Amino acid sequence: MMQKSALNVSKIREDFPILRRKINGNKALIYLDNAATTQKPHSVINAISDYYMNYNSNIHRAVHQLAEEATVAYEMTREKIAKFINARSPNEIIFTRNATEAINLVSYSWARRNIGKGDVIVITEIEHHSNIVPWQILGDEKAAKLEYLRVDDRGYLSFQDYERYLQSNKVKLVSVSQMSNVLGTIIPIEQMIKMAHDKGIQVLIDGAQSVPHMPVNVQKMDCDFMAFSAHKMLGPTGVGVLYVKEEILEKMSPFIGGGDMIKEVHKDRTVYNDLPYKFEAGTPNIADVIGFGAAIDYLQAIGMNAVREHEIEMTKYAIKSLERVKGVTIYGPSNENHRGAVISFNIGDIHPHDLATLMNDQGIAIRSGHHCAQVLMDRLDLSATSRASFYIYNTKQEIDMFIDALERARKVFRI
Amino acid sequence: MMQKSALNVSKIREDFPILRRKINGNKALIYLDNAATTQKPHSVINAISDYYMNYNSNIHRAVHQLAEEATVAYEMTREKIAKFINARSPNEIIFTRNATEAINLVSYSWARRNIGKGDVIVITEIEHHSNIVPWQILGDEKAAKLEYLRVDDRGYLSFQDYERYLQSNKVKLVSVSQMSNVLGTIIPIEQMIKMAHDKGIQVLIDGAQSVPHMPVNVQKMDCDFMAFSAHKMLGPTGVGVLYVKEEILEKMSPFIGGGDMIKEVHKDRTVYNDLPYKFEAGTPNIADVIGFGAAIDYLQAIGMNAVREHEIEMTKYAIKSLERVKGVTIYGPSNENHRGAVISFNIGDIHPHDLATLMNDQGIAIRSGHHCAQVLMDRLDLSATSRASFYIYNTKQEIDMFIDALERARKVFRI
Amino acid sequence: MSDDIYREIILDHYRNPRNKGKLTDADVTIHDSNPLCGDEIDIHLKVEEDKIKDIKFEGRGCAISQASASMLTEMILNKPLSSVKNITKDDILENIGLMNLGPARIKCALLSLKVLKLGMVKYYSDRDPVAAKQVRDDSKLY
Amino acid sequence: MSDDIYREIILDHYRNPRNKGKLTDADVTIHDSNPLCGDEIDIHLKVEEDKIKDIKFEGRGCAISQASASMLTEMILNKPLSSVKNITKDDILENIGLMNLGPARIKCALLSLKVLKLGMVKYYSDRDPVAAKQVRDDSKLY
Ligand SMILES: Cc1ncc(COP(=O)(O)O)c(C=O)c1O
Ligand SMILES: Cc1ncc(COP(=O)(O)O)c(C=O)c1O
Repeated sequence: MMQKSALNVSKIREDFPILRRKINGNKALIYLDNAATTQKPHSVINAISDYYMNYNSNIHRAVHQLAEEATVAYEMTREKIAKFINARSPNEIIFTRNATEAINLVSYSWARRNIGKGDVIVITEIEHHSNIVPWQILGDEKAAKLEYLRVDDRGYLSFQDYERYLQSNKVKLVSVSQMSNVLGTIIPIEQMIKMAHDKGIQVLIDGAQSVPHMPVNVQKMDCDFMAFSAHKMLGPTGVGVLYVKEEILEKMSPFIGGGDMIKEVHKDRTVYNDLPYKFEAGTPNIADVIGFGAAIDYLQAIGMNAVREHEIEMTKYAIKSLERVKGVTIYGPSNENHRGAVISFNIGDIHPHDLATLMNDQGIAIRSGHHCAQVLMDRLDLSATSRASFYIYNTKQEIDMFIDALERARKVFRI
Repeated sequence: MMQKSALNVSKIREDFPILRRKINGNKALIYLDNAATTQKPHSVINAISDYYMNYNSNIHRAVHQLAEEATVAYEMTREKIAKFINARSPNEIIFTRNATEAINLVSYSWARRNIGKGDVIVITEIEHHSNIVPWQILGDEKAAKLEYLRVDDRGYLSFQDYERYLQSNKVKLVSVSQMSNVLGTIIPIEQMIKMAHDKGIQVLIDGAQSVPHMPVNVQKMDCDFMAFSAHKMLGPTGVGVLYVKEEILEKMSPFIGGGDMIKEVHKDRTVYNDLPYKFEAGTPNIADVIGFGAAIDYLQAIGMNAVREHEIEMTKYAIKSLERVKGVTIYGPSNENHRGAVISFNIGDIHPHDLATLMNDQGIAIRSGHHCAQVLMDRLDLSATSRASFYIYNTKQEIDMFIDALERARKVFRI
Repeated sequence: MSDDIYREIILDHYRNPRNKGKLTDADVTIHDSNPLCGDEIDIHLKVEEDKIKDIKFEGRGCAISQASASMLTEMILNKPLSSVKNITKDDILENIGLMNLGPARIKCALLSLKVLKLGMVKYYSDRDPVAAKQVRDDSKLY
Repeated sequence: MSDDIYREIILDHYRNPRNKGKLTDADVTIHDSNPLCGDEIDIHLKVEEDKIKDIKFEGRGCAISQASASMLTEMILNKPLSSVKNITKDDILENIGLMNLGPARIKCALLSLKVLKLGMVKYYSDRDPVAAKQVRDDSKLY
């Protein structure tokens, strides 16, 4: 068979040790839960071990050799990320624990000062809980209102709604996910950002699903804030990123108080540190930030255009294959160019949870449940879906085996 | 020479790969910056790699094999920590990024609801910035007052001050470090906690320096909150712990909102998850929590009493040796039973920063500066000190070499 | 292999749940959900002379959680509270014949028991605080 | 090896700083500190006819930061602002004769330059906004 893939997947697979894992004794692992977290290449795992084995030290505050090496490596990742998303400066990159904390940082440090009684925050029905709950909490505290842009069954947004809210002159923040983690729908955020900016409204982009899977350019899209997680893009757990435009960041009040985010502390007053350190308190997750640097290197070497192309190809093949299985309902856009490689579906009356258990028998890891998007599930009148999501190391053969396992599950459930 | 050490240090040293590191070409690393962060044994580094190589997965929400294994391993660490500090239940253990975030969690989730205008928070002059800045921020926000218990030159607290504040009936929280990270002074917190509780006042213990170095029993000391960091006790960076008494935790409002900390999310309301998950939002730092489990195992196997004994021995020897160097001033208690293995000192007019550079020439890593304790530095009228701090892998020979390097520095500075 | 989880009897209770519905004259109604998957169970209890006089459940979720709820209602209908109070995790797993579930799926199987226990805590809370406390402590175990 | 850092001249400037003190009639006074070690520098500038007519500094910190500040004052006294404005990191390191400092210690050496630049931003801010912006952008580089 001709290799016409955008990526050299068989070469890539060699870099991921977990893909040699067997499940249930002898089944090769087929990992299709990439929207939840991705696997890690050797280079990332080694970067972490190498740090601990050779130059582990606290950073920023010491002058000994280990501290200097660790500080340089840590700050290097900040520069790599700035380049990766095309930020103007590394000072616009703040490290958090995960995308969730990044969104909360905006809610504590920016929104609490800029959103008051009667103001409106606009989000959408496709949001992940991480982009809902912080705004509910803020709304309760400040008597601000949270409005949800409606989506149709495929996850396409209502721009009519959006315009109507923007016209009200009460909106202070728009916060949307660039890609749905359930339906895969890619949201036309450039247009949304432009419309908000025309009204002087700030926009936060939840890039947790987009940044790992497609080229993202913060200057081009012109968002004010963007949040994403290392662990969804080959990096370690425990590291998230908040990008903030420098002129906004300069005016934000601190979030977590403590060491490293200060310049001078006196009994009755404190001078905060320069950007971005003002927003990183206490000993950072040094090892994993360094590990994340290796993940960025890996993705840069492949190229994000090629990643996106591979995923379009996989999505197209998976949708085509799924459509042939009796009783399957697929959610989200049918056009693979409008979506990421995240496919939610149901099959007959098999509950997704039960399906996941049966898939696991065959070594196949898929996700089931509400995917931290219960508002969307309510909207679609579903209590749960099954979800298969792909990344750079997945193959068409794996999709074939996934389909075989589905057929097998139908038999067990006698449908 | 007779081996009369509490620990088999030469055997322990084999477990720490970084101790084979050479500095400046050929100098063996002598790592005396343990109060900042400690080195990691093979078992911790391997636990992290093993996770990524064999069962990396998001946790709590999936049913496939990897997710189950990862969830079990993650929750196992929670149980280990509960045992390690003798908490009543693993539900009292919340994972944060570091001790700093743990203290901030108390300030956001508990103090913001329980401390108001005119109320008083009592801390001490020895506190780390992480136990000062959050209370300054809270104080500004709520018009509450922050009072500092005075310490004498050795770091011993004024109990007279303390009683006076407690009598005022305005104190709502006492927050103190169990061990100074500059002077090493061990604070008699059991007595302080009892006095506060007699008045119905809650107490937070900053255990960042104590938990790694001595047996700590939260039920016995009866603190309400305790914060500490994995990276200061052989564990990875990126993990902190907040212990909270369950009956207090049950009444605390959430801090970071998002996935995993919820049970149900609807457009207009959210039901939060059971304890302790309500306080852990988004994808946790799974790998490092699992790595921390291996660190706890390592310390348990040695025994915290033996750790403490070894450090007393090292401290005694170091103080005796330092006293013989011309021009040296040592800060903190002279009785090694009143202090941890953290020794701050100065020598002549050599600035600590310059001293650290000269020590580094000899492969010796010490810390210099204000140690994130500028209030204490102001109190002692110092702008900086040098600090050597020891852990389980340090030896008396290393102290001898440290003293030799000090003598050498004196010559360079012609004093 | 999980084929033996999805035996005929489980699929039957899943597709034809017993005692499904509401009780309008319930003494206690209680709701809980499994944050893992969003499975939900409501239980309605009618107590008379310290016996479970009637029980109905509503819910949505996987075959294991729904079949387990259905089988639980059959198990305790007309049973004295004193014995219902002491039903354990293992009793349930034995009742549904699934002793080898992993840690995630076991939560599905036990959701209805958790809801039942929370209901009993509610029922006892005014009537018998000691029993309420005992049941509450038990219900924390899963 | 760092022995050559602590040459006689550095120790001399450290122990006998030039132009140390205050200026009561300064046009600009500016303060900054290095969060790394707590080193502090204040610079007082007196400008006349676009020249640094007088300069004094106060400070506390390591030999490198204090000697570097002392040497900087000597370097720019009586120099025109136009040339002072363009002083670079490398000019300073050359001036003090320390081209091989690591990333942490380099901050010590450059603290006084940072303070000087911040002072010039302040000085220019009303008088020449374009120059103020240029100096501000430069001063972000360290
Ligand atoms: C006494 C004390 N408290 C708090 C901290 C903060 O710990 P972390 O930086 O891990 O948050 C430290 C460590 O620097 C410390 O020594
Ligand atoms: C769209 C979206 N936003 C936010 C998150 C939260 O990411 P994290 O759990 O890493 O904080 C996720 C991942 O679960 C996501 O898919």
